[in-house]
Formats: sequence, structure tokens, C-alpha cells
Amino acid sequence: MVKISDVRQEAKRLLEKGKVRGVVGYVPGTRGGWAIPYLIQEAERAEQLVWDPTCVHNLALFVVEEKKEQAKQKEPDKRPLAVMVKGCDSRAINVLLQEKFINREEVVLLGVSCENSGVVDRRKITHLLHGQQAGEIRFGDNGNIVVVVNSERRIFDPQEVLADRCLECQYNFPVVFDYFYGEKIKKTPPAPYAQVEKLESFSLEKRRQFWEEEMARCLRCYACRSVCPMCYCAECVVDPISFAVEPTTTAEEKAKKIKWIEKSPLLSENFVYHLVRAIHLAGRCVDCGECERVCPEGISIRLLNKKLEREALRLFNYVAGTDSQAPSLLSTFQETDPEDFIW
Amino acid sequence: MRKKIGVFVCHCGINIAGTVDVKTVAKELSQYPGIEYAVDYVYMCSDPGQNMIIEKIMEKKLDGVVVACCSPNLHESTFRRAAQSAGLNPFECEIANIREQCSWVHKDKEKATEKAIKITEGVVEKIRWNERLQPIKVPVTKRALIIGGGIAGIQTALDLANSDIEVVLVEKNPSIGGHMIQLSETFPTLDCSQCILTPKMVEVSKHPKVKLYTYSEVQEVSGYVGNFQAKILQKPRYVDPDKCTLCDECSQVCPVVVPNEFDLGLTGRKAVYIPFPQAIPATYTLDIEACPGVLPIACGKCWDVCEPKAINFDMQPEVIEEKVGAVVVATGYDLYDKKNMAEYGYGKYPDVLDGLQFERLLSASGPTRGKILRPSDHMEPKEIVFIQCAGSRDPELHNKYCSRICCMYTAKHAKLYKHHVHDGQAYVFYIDIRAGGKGYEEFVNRSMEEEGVLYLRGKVSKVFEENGKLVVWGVDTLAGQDIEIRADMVVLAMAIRPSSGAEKLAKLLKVAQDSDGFFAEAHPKLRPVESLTAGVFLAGVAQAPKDIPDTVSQAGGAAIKVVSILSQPELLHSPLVARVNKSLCTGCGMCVEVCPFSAISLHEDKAEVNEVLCEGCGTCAATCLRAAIEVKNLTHLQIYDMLGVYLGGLR
Amino acid sequence: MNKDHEPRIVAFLCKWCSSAGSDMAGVSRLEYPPNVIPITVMCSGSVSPIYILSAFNLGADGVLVSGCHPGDCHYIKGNMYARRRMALLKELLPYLGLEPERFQMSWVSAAEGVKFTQIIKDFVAQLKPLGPQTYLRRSL
Amino acid sequence: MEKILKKSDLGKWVGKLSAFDCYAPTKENDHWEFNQVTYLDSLPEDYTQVNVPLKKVVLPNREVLFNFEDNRNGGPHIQEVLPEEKEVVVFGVRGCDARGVALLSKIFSESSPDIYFERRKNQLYVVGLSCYPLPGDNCFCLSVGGGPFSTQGMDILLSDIGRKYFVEVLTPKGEKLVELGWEFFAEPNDQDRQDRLRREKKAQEMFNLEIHEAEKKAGVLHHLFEDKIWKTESFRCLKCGICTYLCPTCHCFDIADELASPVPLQGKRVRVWDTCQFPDFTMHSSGHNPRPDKSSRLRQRIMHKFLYFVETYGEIMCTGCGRCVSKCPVGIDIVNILNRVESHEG
Repeated sequence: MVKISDVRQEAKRLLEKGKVRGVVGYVPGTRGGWAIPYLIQEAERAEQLVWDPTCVHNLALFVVEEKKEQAKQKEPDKRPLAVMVKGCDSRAINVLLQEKFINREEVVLLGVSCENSGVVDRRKITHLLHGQQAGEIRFGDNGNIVVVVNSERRIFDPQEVLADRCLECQYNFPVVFDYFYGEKIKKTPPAPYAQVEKLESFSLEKRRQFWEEEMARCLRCYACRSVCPMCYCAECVVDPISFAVEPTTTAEEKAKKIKWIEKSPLLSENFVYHLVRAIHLAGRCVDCGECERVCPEGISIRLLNKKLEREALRLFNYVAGTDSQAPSLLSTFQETDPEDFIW
Repeated sequence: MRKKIGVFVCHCGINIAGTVDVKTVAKELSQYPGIEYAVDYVYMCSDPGQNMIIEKIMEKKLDGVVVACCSPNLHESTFRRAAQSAGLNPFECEIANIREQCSWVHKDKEKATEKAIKITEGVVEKIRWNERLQPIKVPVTKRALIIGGGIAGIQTALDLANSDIEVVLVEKNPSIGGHMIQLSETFPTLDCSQCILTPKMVEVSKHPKVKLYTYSEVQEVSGYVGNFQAKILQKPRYVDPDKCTLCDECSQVCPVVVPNEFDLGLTGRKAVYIPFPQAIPATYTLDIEACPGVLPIACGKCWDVCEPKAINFDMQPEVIEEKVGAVVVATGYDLYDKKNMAEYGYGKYPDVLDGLQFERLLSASGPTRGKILRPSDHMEPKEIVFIQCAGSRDPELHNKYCSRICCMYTAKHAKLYKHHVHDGQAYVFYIDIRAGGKGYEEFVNRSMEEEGVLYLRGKVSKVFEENGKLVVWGVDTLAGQDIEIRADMVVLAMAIRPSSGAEKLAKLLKVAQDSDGFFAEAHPKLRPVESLTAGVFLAGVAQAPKDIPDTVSQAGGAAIKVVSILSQPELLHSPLVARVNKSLCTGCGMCVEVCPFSAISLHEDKAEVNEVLCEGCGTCAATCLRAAIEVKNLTHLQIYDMLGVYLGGLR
Repeated sequence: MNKDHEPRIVAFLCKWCSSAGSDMAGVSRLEYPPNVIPITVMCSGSVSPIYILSAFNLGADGVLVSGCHPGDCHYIKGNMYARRRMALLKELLPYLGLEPERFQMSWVSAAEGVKFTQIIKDFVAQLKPLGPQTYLRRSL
Repeated sequence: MEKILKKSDLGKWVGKLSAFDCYAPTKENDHWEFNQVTYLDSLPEDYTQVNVPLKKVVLPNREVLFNFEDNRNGGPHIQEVLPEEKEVVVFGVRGCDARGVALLSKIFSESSPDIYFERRKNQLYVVGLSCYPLPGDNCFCLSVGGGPFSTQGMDILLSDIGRKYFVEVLTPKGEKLVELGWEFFAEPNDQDRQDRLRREKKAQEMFNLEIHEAEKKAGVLHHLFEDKIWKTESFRCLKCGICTYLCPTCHCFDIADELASPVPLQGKRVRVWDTCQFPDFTMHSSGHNPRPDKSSRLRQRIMHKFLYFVETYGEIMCTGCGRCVSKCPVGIDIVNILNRVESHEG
């Protein structure tokens, strides 16, 4: 079991000694028992840190955000940033290292194990509690999840309440870390690609229908993009204007910004947006599932990522975020790569 | 400002006009937004056609010209020259291919015309964003680095030096000469190898344009075509060549004996030695590995006896930097390692020799002064077996390729053996006889017919010793019977392998190797002496097994390729290269990983393109997740606009 | 389904092999349907997936990417990277319900005018029965 | 005008409204949305709140303003496009959403009328449904001038009082709807009125979220432009558009030209949703961005609702629907922030 007091103590020590410029971790949120990401900069606040199944966020995102923030500072604080990482967060960190977006010295990783369990899916909990508010959600024994409702303790089987991504996860403990809390229990999900395979078993027409219904709902709020630690480009293909503008940029250069995708949430544009997003994440997505969690319309975004994840594994034997030294999926090749699809 | 574009539609006689309604193409284009002028003409590439383009550029003040005609592979340069003569930048002229990709492949005139219009409109959209570019000028260091001092390196060096190009010749051994200097006679004329090589060795060493580094190795090469910087490590030889008088006193007092590499271990040498009498530079070398110690206290006998005080124990390794404009790899070969040939008793029985050892036996300067004697008992072998393809043409166990020289030198060996041992019998086991060179076939036939050498087609399965004889078990596949020969000596025509340092050198020069480890040529037929790395050339066996005449020819070829680069005041490189948008680059280095030419590197977390190395393939552009790198004049925007036109009219 | 639909195809051809191969088809006067508009790029390795998505978005009924055979790439290995990228795209598009026939990759050398011609014929033939591609096509 | 409609008569009444496009909450996956319906037998018992608020009917996330075409011969040609003439009835609108449209009218109708908004609003008939019990844990309409039985912005308000609806007909438009099915409406008695009132009272007691003295926040916020709360609270902000896109009152938009064909030039000018939370929202052509970071954007969202709008229109631009609190992926809580600024004002 992760002893949160150990994490708090280490966070406190790091802050007191000035070894880090802050600790990104989970603290209790304002509404119900749901944790929120927080940047702790005062040692005494380290006591607020929590680790429970509501710690759904991928904190690698905040490493990216903080890095960008520091880059804007005239006198950047060069000290590393400490960050609590779960298995998927740590794999995201690995991809960021692989892509040299961050250096290893820039982060102190407080690795927390998911305790042979995972984080919960808010929708599933809400459904199970019939709208009642959970007061507290914590890890139980054997991967079970304990939910306290109106001071009544209820125990749920992980299958009932865990996020799908956790039920399909093989890395429920950090793969890169400076400190490790909890146990390394290797999980073997029975069918990590079952949902992908199910969709594949549909006829083309049915698949098309499925995705049309999904894509039609997209509001283009870009929460899926914004929450993704891999979407750290300065300028996105869907941005209508260029962020690479300096005072010296000429009007002609500005006119060169290509509008690949219209801003309107037209079905076709939503499709292209999500396709580009998926392709850009090929070999980079660590399936933290945040994109799908944050989607206000509940679009099955993971099904796209998961498909490419499976193809990367099946065709190229590649798993994202496991080796920060290896070349990326698409910046390397094997002579023996499949080509039976080529005429 | 919007470009003023002119469109010139060629009839190409009826080649285009027969299928494409060129008048309609010109008319449609004249109404296309931003088109200043559009016209058709019977032969645009003719002088009147070109003159019309030139006149219209000036008259209409055009700053973009699209010629709709044949494939750009044919007349792009013609029309760009014409545009240039009217004051345009060559990149303000583009070709729309409406012949090979349109009129010649379609029959339906209406559809072909429609397609020709689209193609031309697309090129108009492309040219709108074309930048005026100038060829990238690269200064040239008029010097060449040649790695390897065998016949390939020597010949290249001489050809270059005689073309007034300074040469830096690096040889890792104490003397130049390579394997050729070890040979006795050369096929098919049987002239003495040393006699024909030593004049060249002397010439190269005395040539004012040649700087020779022996006992040296290339450690590092940076830069690019025209501008390489090489770091050369010169190993200390502890003997000052200028003072050494070759009196041999040192060698006589030296207490250490080690196998002599030059004789392939058939003789010994001292720790301080001269590899062979004609060595160049003509000096002794102290083999520090073998020497009991450079401290006088340990031995120092040589130092004591050396009157001119040429021996200097304080010599240090030295790293020398040389700037050169081109590099020639002439690193030659090594024989296939002994340990791989256990079935023939090679390395186990002293009388199983490899081809090079046999050359030494045959050589007048060799261990036996040219007499053929068995290393074991110094008896003349009366029965001798030559085994060809030892380690070659055997994809399962050894090397899959043919080592190419063995058929000929085995024929030579057998012939020379008969010259020495008139009453001896020579057998040759072979798979095929490959004697494709000038005079080669005749040479082999003479060995068989005049010398009575017995050629047996088949493989040898085993060689073992029994009662002082080497028993050779083989099979004659022509007669279909097993053969046992009780021989006095066995000579293996061992496969040749790329020189042991080839892999390291390939990495250091960023030159590709083929699957056998030989340096890969840029094109197997059309660019056999160039590597895929601009400014790095190949000569001799380093590229593939070959004999002396081929090596000399290739050396000459490599030399002229070097001259063609270094004779120019500056190199011109295509400006269609990748460019980084630094504000978008995040320094992930994926472009660095995919660039086939190592043209991209990271500096301060941003990608940087070396425009001289970049070939403009654009693999980086498709790899970059942030569209932070693209190739000039074929940008994402240009592709997007072309797509827009080609697919336009979603109405 | 509109059987008479003339599919609109964009073909990204690498300059050194496939575009030269299409020139060869021309020189040999081989005939193929005029449904393809070629875009010559330097190397198949330079074809970004977004070119293909954008082509469909702008109304292409089919997209072809053609490069040098493995080992023949003018730029040594650009086509090898292309092969990986396109393999993923080839998997992804039908997963979303786009007919797999609409996107194709091929190897065509400079000498293979006949092969190029056949590829275009086959591609057009397999696209015709599918009718217009409206799935990813922008309709305002 | 007050009426009574038996629940079992709802479908019959809606059947009389065939001249209208009728919308009602339907369940998609696990959330509710307004979708067009051909019949409506009942309003679902488990209905809480739609995901995308009513504003999408009057301010759709894509509004075509005009078509343009650059003919080769004829030069540019522009053709105005107005919303389709079609009257729309939306059933089951909660008070917060109806108030949202009412607040939007202040911007799009009152000061300088927007023809697209005007037409859509004029064609819209809002049939509200009062909130008992409260639809969500994060409702706080009561503290921002609304309430579970608010009628602002509605034409009719239905209140569930057991087996029947207590019907408040609020506008001539409402009267028109009732008129079409007059036979199904009865007069309420005192018991009905009491039932309705009792439920309203009860509902008002159910709130567990409130902004203390929301109307005074403007005065407080006035001094907090440089406060560090924006930085600490926005640290976790994703800069996505959920809070604003799902807000019943957020109405920022972008104007874009969408091309059907580049040559000949042909396309549409459209108005699409945009949000102050996107980094490019305030980006100048020069590259300068006056709201360069998440903290300035979070501040803008709150200031606009509780200070700037109050200064201009005298009302808070928040209807307390709670969506931004519930839907924020990182738990940014406008109520909590506003209550905290009060506490450290002194």
C-alpha cells in the first residue's frame, strides 16, 4: 500500500530543502471526494497531498505546462519540478523524455503504484450510486474500491467502478521514477483490445454509423487536446491562427498559415480533427485515457488511440513510453516492416 | 504582392495538341485568377518558343512562368535558363507535365484537356509560393584524404597528385604497399608484383603534392563535401625516420621475436623491425606491443647500438588535423578468419596455407627465398592441393559472395608451383572457374593444359593429417566419385573480407555498408565509385572484391570524381533544402533520426539543417509532428493549395 | 450507388521512381483513365498523413501514394518511413468506416510504366463502384 | 394565466403542435440533450439537465452568415443566408437555461440587434420545467437571481405536482401554444397552487451550493485584478472550452470564411463558437497576446460574469446551472473561487 504520509514527507523535505521549485500532486477538490491537481510550493501544504482512486489526472501534463511557463519567465527557476506519477503518467514522462521535451534532471518523480487497482470512472460511480454523492473513495484490499456514501462504507469490485483504461492497463505502476511508493504488482489485462476488436468485427457500414454518431457530438472544445501531455505543440493544426508570430513576421508569412481544418464543428471537420489527433499520437499515446474522460460529450476517443496502439504493437512491436532512449515509432523502421498492403 | 504569372502551353507538335485542346488550356488559364498572360505555341522548347517566353517575361513584367509541356526531366532546365536570361530567378519557372502524365496516356480529348487544365492550375498555385532561391555555394578545400595505402590508395593518390590536387594519404601499417606488395607474381602476365608496385610507392612518397601518414589511422571526420576536417592519429614508431640509416643494428640486438605479419607468420621478426626491405617510409619501427619496455632499464639494447641516435623512446601518439574537400576509402581487405575454416585444418596443420602465405613462399623475397618448402619440415611438397572458394559462395556457413580473384590466383599458384617443382602434381578443387578478364581464360587453360594441373570439380569435405601426409577428402562431381588425395601441402583460396576497420570507418564517415560489410556504392551500375555520402568515394576491394586491374581502374575513376568536385572554385548545391521554423520546433529530434543524410542536428534544443548535406527529400517534413520543418518550394502550403485546385469545385 | 461516377484521385508520386515511372508510361504510350492528378513530391517519405486526410477532406475519392521499391529509394530510406506511416493510416481509415479501397500505396520504379498503368486502372476500377466519397468530404 | 395539464395529456397537446419543430430532452449515452422529437408522451422522470444548454438553439455553434463566390467573369458575389423560417418549441427547459437566453437577449437583441439571433429567438417557444428535486448537486441558481421555479425567459412553465403539471402561461407565445390544445388544459384549484408552492419552497431548501452575496461580488472583484488567486486556481486549467461552451450565457464567437472551393473561390462566412479560454482568442495579428496565460483567462471568465456584465447590464451573467463546476475536468469551481475572494477581501 502506498503510504501517503511517506509521499507527503518526501514532498515536504524536497520543498524545505529547496530542492524543487514545486510539487505537482493531488489534493482534495471542492466538490465531493474528488481530487484535483495542484501545485504545492509551500512545505506545510505537502500535508494536503492525497492518493486515492479519484486521482484520475495525468500529471505529466503539468510538467509540460510548467516547462512552457518557465520558458516565458525572464529569470526561470531552474530547480526541478517534483511530480506524483502513476504508471500511465510515468510512461507519458518517458515519451516526453524520448522527445527531448524535458530532461530527466528537470523532474523529480514521486512514483505511486495503482495498488493492483486503478482510478475510478466518475460516470460509473455516479451510475452505481444513483446520483448520491460519494464522501470518500479509497483503495481497498485486493484491488477493490471502497466508497463511503453518507458514512456508509460500500465495497465495489474493480470491474464495476474502475475506468476502462485501468481495466485494460498493463503498467499500473511507474516505469520511471525517483521514489517509489507502494507495490509493483504486474497486471495482465485479459483483453486489452477487446473493444477495438469488437468495433472491428462490425461491418464497414456499422462502423461508419458508430463513428458518425460519435463525431457528430464533438463541440470542438478541444478538451481532449488540452488535457493530453503529448499535445504540446506550440501551434496546432486546428488553430486558425499561427502562434509562431514575431513582431517581424510579415503579412505574407502570416498568410501562409494553412487552414487544414475548418473551425466549425461540421461532421467532416470533426472527423479530420480526430484523425489527425490520433495519427499524431501514434506511438506516443500511453493510454492514460484522459482525453475520453474529459470529453463533455462522452466521445469514445480512446477507441481511436487504442486502435493505433494495437497496430503499433501488432505491426511494429512497439509500445509507447516504455523506453525513453529508443527512437519513436515513426522515426525508425525495420527492413521487415509489413508491406502486404502495398501494390 | 500577388505574382504576375505567365502560362505557356506547348503543342509539342501533335504530341500534346493531338489529345489536349491546347487552345482551351491557354484560354482557361488566361481567365485564372492572377494570370497575366497565357498562350499556346507549337514547340515551346524551340528557339522561337523560348524567345517568346523571354519577350513576354519582359513585356508583361512576369515574375512567374509556368510552361505546360513535357516532363520536367526533359526541359525544366531549358526553360529555367530562358527565364533566367529574361531576369527571373530559375525557381520562378515551373513545368506542368501535360505530355507524359496526360496527353500521351489518355485518348478522350475532353477529359485530357480538363486534366491538363487542372495540372497547369496546380502548378500555378505552387509557383505563387515559390521563393527565389540561389544555389548554395560551398567553398572547396582542394585537398583529398585517401584512407588506405595499398594499390587502390596509391593509384588514387598519384592520379590526384598529378592533377595538381594535394593528397593526404593515410596508412595504418608502418609501410604503404598493402597486400599487393606481398604478392609474388601477378596474373595473367606473371610480372613481379613488387617490381611493378615499388616504383609507384616511391613516386607517391616523393610526390610534392602527397602528404603521407603511415602507422596512422583516421579517428574522426566531420564536415561535409568540400569541407571535411579529419583527425588522424599517428602512432609513435619510436624511430626517427630522418635519422634511421637502415643499418639493421637494432634489429640484430633486439631480444624479442614475434611472428612477421608481412610473411603471414611464416617467419619471425624482431620488436624493432622493418616490415620488408623496400618499405616506405624506409625506416625501422619499434613495435611497442612486443618490446619489453621503452625504458632503457627494461632493455634498451637497440637504443644502445643505434649510432645515429634514431631511436627515441619518448615519442608520443600525435593527433593531426587535416582539412580536405573529398575522401576516398581504399581500405582493401583481410582474409577470412582462420577460425572459420576448421574443417580444412587451417590454423591447425602447418602445411595448410592460405593464398597469401603461398604467395610469400613463391616470392623471391619470401621466407624460403622463392623455394616452395613445407613449413613443417622444409621438404618440397610433391603433391599439392588447392581448394577454391574456401569461405566464399557458401551462404549457409560462410560468405555468400564470390571473392572473384581466387580462380585466377589459384591458376597462377598451380602454374608457379609447377615451375618450381617440375615433378610435383597439383590438384585444384573448384566449383566453377570464373576467368572473365582479358587474357584470363587463356591463362587458366594454360595451367591446365601446359602444366598438367588436375582440376577437380567439387568440394572438399575434410582435410586431416595422417602419417605426415595431409589427407584431403573430396568429391569429383563430374566423375561422381569420392576422392582421397594424400597431399604434402594444401593451399586454401580463402575468401576476402572487408578490412577489419571497415565497420568503424563506415560509421565515422557515415557511409553505408552492404550486407557483406563492403562499402556501399551510390548506384551499382551508374555510380560505382561514389558512396551515398556526398564527397566520399570508394576505390578497390573496400567496395567489393576485385583484382588489380579493376582496382587500378576504379582508383582512377575515384580520382576523376574527386577532381570533378575539387576542380570547381566552389560547389553549387541545390537550394531546395529543408528549413526549420524555430518557433514551432520543440527539439524532439525525430527529424534528426530520420534524415538519411545526417543533415539535421540539434542546437540549443532546436533542429538545424546543414544545407550542404541536405538533399531535400522531405522525410523530415512528414515526420515532424509540428510542421516545424519543410522543404523550400515544396511546402505543406503548396501541397495544400495544389490539392485545393485539383479537388476544387466541391459545388 | 452511382455506377457512372468518375472517381477523382490524387496520386503522390515520388520524383525519382514513381513519377519517372508514370513518365515511362507516357513514353510507352500506355493508356490509363484520366481520373488521376499527379502531385510529384521528392520522396514518398515526404508525404505527411495530413496530405491524405486533407485530400479526402477536399473531396478526393481515392488517394494513391507511390514510392521507390524498398532498397531503391533515391534518398536511401525515405520510402521505409513512408511504409510505416501509411501502414497505420491504411489500418485507421477503414476502422473509421472509410472504404479500405480508397487509400492505396504502391511501389513503382522508373522503369515500371506498365505497372503504373495497371495500378491506375485497378485503382479506378475499384473506386468506381464505391461512388463519391462523402464521408470525410467537407460539405458546407 | 395558470392552468393544469394532466401528465397523460401532454402527448395529446404536443400532437397538436405539428406546425412546430418540437425538441425535448433525450438521453444520449449517459447524458441528456435537446433533440427533435416527433411525439412526446411524457417528460422523462429521471431527466436532470441537458448537457449543451438551450443557447445552442439561438446561438448555434455554427451560423452561416452569407455565401460568397468569386466568379471568373462576374466578380465577387455575396448572398445573405438567414436562419430557416421554422418555429421551434423546446420542452423541459430548466430555469437556468431559459434565463441564459434571456441574458443573451440583452446582448444580441437590445443594444444592437443581431438578425440571426433575433430570428431564432422569435421563432423559439420555451416550455420550461421547474426543478423539483434539483437536477444536480452543483446547482446554485438561487444565489444568482434565479431559482428552481424561475420563469424568466420562458413562455410556459410546467411544474410537476404529481400526476399533473401546474402550468404557468407567461407570454402571448405561451398562450398561443396552450390555445392549440386548449381542450387538455384545466383550471387549477387551491390545492394545486399549494402543491406547487410547497414544492418550490422545498426545492429552495435543497441547495447545498451558494455564492454568498453574489450581487456584491462586483465590488470585490473590482480590486482583485492582480490577485494571486487567479494564478493558483488556474494552475490546473487545461485551457479547453468546456466551461464556456456549456455555459448558458457565454456567447463569444469567431467569424470565419469556410471554402468550398479555392478556385473559383466559393464559400461561406460563418459565425462559430469561440471562447476566451482558448489561447488564440485574444491573440493580435502582431503576435502580442494581452491575455497571455491561463490566469488572465480564468480571471476574464469570472470577471466578465460577475463584474463587467454587471457594470454594463446591471445583472450577473451567470444563471447558476453548475455545468462549469460539474464538467470542468480539473475541478475548477467558480462558486468556491467567488466565495474565497470574499474571504480574503479584508
